[in-house]
Amino acid sequence: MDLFEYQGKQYFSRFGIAVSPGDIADTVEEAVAVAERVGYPVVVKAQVKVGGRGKAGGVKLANDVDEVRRHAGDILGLDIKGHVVRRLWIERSSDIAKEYYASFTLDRPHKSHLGMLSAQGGVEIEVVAEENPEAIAFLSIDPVHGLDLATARRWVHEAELDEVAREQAAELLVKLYDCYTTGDCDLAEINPLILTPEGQVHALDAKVTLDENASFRHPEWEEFRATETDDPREKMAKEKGLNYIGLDGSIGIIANGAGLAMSTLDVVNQVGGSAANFLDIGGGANADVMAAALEVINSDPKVTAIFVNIFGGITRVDEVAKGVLEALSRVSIAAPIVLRLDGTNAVEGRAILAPHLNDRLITEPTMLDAARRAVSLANA
Amino acid sequence: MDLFEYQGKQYFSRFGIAVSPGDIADTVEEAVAVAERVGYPVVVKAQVKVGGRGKAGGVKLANDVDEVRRHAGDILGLDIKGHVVRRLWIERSSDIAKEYYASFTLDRPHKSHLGMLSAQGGVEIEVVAEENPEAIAFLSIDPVHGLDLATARRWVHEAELDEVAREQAAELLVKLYDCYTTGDCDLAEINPLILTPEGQVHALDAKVTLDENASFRHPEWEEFRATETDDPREKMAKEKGLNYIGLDGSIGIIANGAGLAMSTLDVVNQVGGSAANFLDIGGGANADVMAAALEVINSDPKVTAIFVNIFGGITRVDEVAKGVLEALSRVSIAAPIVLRLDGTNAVEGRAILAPHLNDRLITEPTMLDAARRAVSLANA
Amino acid sequence: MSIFVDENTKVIVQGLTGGQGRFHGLRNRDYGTKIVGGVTPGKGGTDVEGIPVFNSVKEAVAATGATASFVVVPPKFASAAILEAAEGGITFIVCITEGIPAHDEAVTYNRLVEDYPDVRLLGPNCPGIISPGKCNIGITSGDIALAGGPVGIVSRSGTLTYQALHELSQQGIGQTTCVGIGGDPVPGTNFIDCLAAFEADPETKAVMMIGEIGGSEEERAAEWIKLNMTKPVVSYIAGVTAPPGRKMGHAGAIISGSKGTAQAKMDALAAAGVHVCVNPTEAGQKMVEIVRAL
Amino acid sequence: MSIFVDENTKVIVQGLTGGQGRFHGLRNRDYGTKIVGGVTPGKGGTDVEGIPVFNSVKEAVAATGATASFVVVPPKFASAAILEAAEGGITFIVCITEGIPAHDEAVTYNRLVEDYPDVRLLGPNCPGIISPGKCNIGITSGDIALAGGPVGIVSRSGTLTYQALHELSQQGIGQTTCVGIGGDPVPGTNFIDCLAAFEADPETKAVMMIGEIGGSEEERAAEWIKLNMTKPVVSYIAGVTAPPGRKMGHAGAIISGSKGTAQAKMDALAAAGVHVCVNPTEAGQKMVEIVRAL
Repeated sequence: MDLFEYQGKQYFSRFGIAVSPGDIADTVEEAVAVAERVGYPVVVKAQVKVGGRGKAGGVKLANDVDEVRRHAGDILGLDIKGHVVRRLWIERSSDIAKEYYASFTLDRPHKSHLGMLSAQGGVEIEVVAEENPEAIAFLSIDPVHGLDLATARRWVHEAELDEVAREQAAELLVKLYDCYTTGDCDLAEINPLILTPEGQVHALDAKVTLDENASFRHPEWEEFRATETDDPREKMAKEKGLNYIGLDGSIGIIANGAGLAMSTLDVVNQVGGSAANFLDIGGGANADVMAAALEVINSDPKVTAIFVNIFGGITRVDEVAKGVLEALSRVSIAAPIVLRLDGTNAVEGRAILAPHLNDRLITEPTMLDAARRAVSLANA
Repeated sequence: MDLFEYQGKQYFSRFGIAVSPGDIADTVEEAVAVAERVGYPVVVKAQVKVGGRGKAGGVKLANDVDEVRRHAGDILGLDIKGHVVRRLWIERSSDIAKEYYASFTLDRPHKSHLGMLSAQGGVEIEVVAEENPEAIAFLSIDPVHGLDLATARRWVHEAELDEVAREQAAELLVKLYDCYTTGDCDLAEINPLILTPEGQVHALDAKVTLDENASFRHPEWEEFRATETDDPREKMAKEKGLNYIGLDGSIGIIANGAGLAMSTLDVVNQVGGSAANFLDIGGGANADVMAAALEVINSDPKVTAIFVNIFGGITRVDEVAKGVLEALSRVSIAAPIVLRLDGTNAVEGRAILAPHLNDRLITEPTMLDAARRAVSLANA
Repeated sequence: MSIFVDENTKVIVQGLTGGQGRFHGLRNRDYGTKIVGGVTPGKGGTDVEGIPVFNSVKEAVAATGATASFVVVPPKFASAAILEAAEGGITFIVCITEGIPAHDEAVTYNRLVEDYPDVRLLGPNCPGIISPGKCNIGITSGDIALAGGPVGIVSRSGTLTYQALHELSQQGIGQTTCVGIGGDPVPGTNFIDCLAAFEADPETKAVMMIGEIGGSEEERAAEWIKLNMTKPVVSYIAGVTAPPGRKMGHAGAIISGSKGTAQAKMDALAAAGVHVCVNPTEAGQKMVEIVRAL
Repeated sequence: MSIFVDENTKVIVQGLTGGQGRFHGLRNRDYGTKIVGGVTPGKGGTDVEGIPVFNSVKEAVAATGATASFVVVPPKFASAAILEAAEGGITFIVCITEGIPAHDEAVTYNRLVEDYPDVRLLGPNCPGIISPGKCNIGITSGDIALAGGPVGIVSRSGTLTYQALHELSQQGIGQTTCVGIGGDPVPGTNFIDCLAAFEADPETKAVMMIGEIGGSEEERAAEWIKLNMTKPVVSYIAGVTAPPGRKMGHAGAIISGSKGTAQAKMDALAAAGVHVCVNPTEAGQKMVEIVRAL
């Protein structure tokens, strides 16, 4: 789950990481109120989960109440790469002496944590990594042992942060690592991490991705959930616990397991079709889940055929069959459904469906056959 | 100080690192005796401090006494890239299932130790690093904390060493690190580190460079010193505590400090000359050292002019002047000497030399002037 | 022969008294797996259809001589269960649990490597392992596997593992062992571990490898195959048509920029001499050809 | 102004009672440096020409208020002396000792960074630091330096440091501070530290940087200059004619393959806008031009 900048900053604050004083505003008047409270000059920042908002006019400096009013008015409702700005973050403007970069993420090939620190912040780290990799000090951290202050001190030295910033930065990095681990982040990134002319180090931006698997120990994440994705289909799917990604094609896909779902996309593509979505009903899905999946697909007007590809393992095919029938009894499914059913309890599942098969509810013996049938139906 | 393979292996043994059973031999008969003792087949290996001995015919397998005799005879006296083979290492041949690479060295930019481990050994690591850098698992080690077994275990995993080799390799790496640090190595490298078909891990080669600065705590290094460099000028210089490197030009160079000596080479080169050597008399050199330096230079028949470039700091110029006079009184210096003297006690030094100046003992006020003069004398 | 597990492997089930643990544990026993005990703290002394339940792994190991454990517990307890298994003397742990926090996986993996280097963890979030006719630990339907070899299967995807078994069994091609390594951020066992084991297993004559987009494990495996593998390998990589930058189900299946694309993986594998196929059916057919030509 | 040390810096000499310590310590005092004490274990209570000697740094700091220490002890005692200085409250340590084992340097450096992050170590194996007319800690002849600025000098080579001072002083160009960082494997202070300090010092108007072959510190400095330095920099890199693969005097001066060559360093510096000169005299002349044009 990606957080908005303001949420990331609030999350950082819980771990003692210094950020600029500020608050959120959903209207021009709220923006003015926050600005008056934190003191001028302020920065008015669009809250969108997409990069490049600065270039798109989503970040403005305001020196007085009139400027706040004007900028807040301009930015609220602005469309930044398809993301409409509905909320602002207003914070006290910081004088910047230097901009650094700091982040933690999982280094999958090395099965350890990877810290990245650079004295060249404020620009895209991918660009720095490409053009001048030596400007990034990489730190591999054993998850068992974590990051201590001594190592952080070596690290800020190696990264050649300005001397006046080093001790504060080292302490901040230890806190950021704590936020990353105790806070169950997939990514905790500060870009830029700034040094002010007064010699203070703090986070001027916050990019945080939370690991949904850790929600069980973070009841406080509930507040972040309210502001999640705008896409109504994805929202609906999420509410029902489905793993759904909207795509542009015409064939609705339902499969159990991410691999099989991806493979289904591939096969549909290979026989000349294109998928309307990726939808993994997960392991152990029951009739309810299957019915919900069909409803989500049904809400997509692009879909002209549905391909249900199930290989039962922990998921039982008889449950899937029941779910299909339940969905058909609950709502009117617009597109024809092609099913391919194999694996655990496949015989039972096929038997449940048998009496209901017709030219809009079809089974096929193999994945390829089913894909071909779905494509021909979609194009009919 | 670079060690021969056999010395490296002996050094490894002290730290508990497994090597093949073997011994040195300086004659064919000694080679036979060692082979009979360790058991056939054996490998007969030229002991030279240069790479590529295998391709040069300096490493041969011998299955019986006749082959040992033949190979030992062939290899002793062989010239490998200018290094004449005077000693052999005879060891029991090992069956090889896999070849790995392992080394420790100082990572100067990061001010930490750098471990390199690869499942692709037996080839030049530079080639692997160039062509397939992901095949090397790099490990940065904090010198304060060192390498523990837990970290070594993570490392052998990451390097994808064969599973049967991992635990032994991890233990060996901890010992190799101990050898590297406690043993004061600049480099401790094993290439190849092998896994035998029986599942044993041991060092099949040894490349060790010792840090001369640590000699004071390693009286046992004395034995390695006996076998050092062949170049008689370098040997003579070393005995006198001078830092000497033979080059191909005609101007003998003496300077105090490595930087000034290098700079002297550069300036001589810029004014059209070429240096016969690099010679740094070090800091705080006295008259004896200066006299010794002149004698070393004088032993080089290529030298047709000598350039003494001194900027006194810890080295006192009056001492340098005394050394020059002492050398002149002791031996007949073949080439004319041009001196440039500045810094600590330069006035006193120049005064000491003044009565002795002539067309073969000349002072010049600047480095450039002195270089030009030396070059014109050399070419005269 | 088979890899990692065989007909003599004694298995305990951590979480046997739970719904899933009971279902799969009994199913594995029905398949012929030597399920010798269960572990549920506080339920020691009871039994599940004749399988004795112990309070701790240590007790279970002492009483049964088990060397393998099947961990079927909720995500919040999975890390502790895995470490308890290692500490209790188990050397092969299969964890099917889905939804374990990435940080828990990272700590658990490294703690195993550091403190219990002889322990192998398979998973988490994997379908488990089946050596057909001998041992089945996990959630794979035993009836889709065929005993007798000669193919080894290793797969990063759960359902595609079944698909691969199915494609081969339907053509009468048996499997020595089928290992589902799972697609989680920090899998305990990876492609190379399995490829090396198959290479060393005399009864395995060819290997099918099912990968997917994201990460670089398939590329690393390709490098290993190039240098070490003498047996033919057939591969299929799922996700050719996946859009970049979106997580496809599990954390592994995400493309960042040009890295981790199916095409990059297929190219690396092809360069290593692997038979690269574009869907599971084609991969199955290719393997049939190879096995028939052996 | 000057960097790191000035007329108020109080200095103790660790090893004052030794031959070198006495010679250079007294010479530094004669120059006007506030040498307020010496440290030699077991000789506390004595004095060297009026400079009180203490048994430990801690005592010396308590008694004198010193913030800097000049370490002049044999290689085998140097690391312990440096760490004692840091622990005793010294924040600026100059160590001229040559021949310290590389592993001692590596441990000492990292221990300082980890446990005493506010302490700066200059050296080891360096000529020291001189802020002309104010403070001279080390072995540089005070008479070759000229007070009044506006040039800052930083040099990796000992004697070339003197050469650089000489070239400027002879032309009547003064120096704010001249820092010899030394060429050992693990120097406590590097080019960037000094460049940053000179950039921040209002009286320094231009910087002369003397590098040499080997390592990549000059390249790193070039990158830093490109991004941060507003003042003109003149550089000279020794070792253009050095043969690859041979150690030129100290461990730093070695060319490995194509890395660390003088040409690579000169190219990097030129690309960063530095005035790159091919010998010390030319560098001096270039600096004279720059200063006269200020």
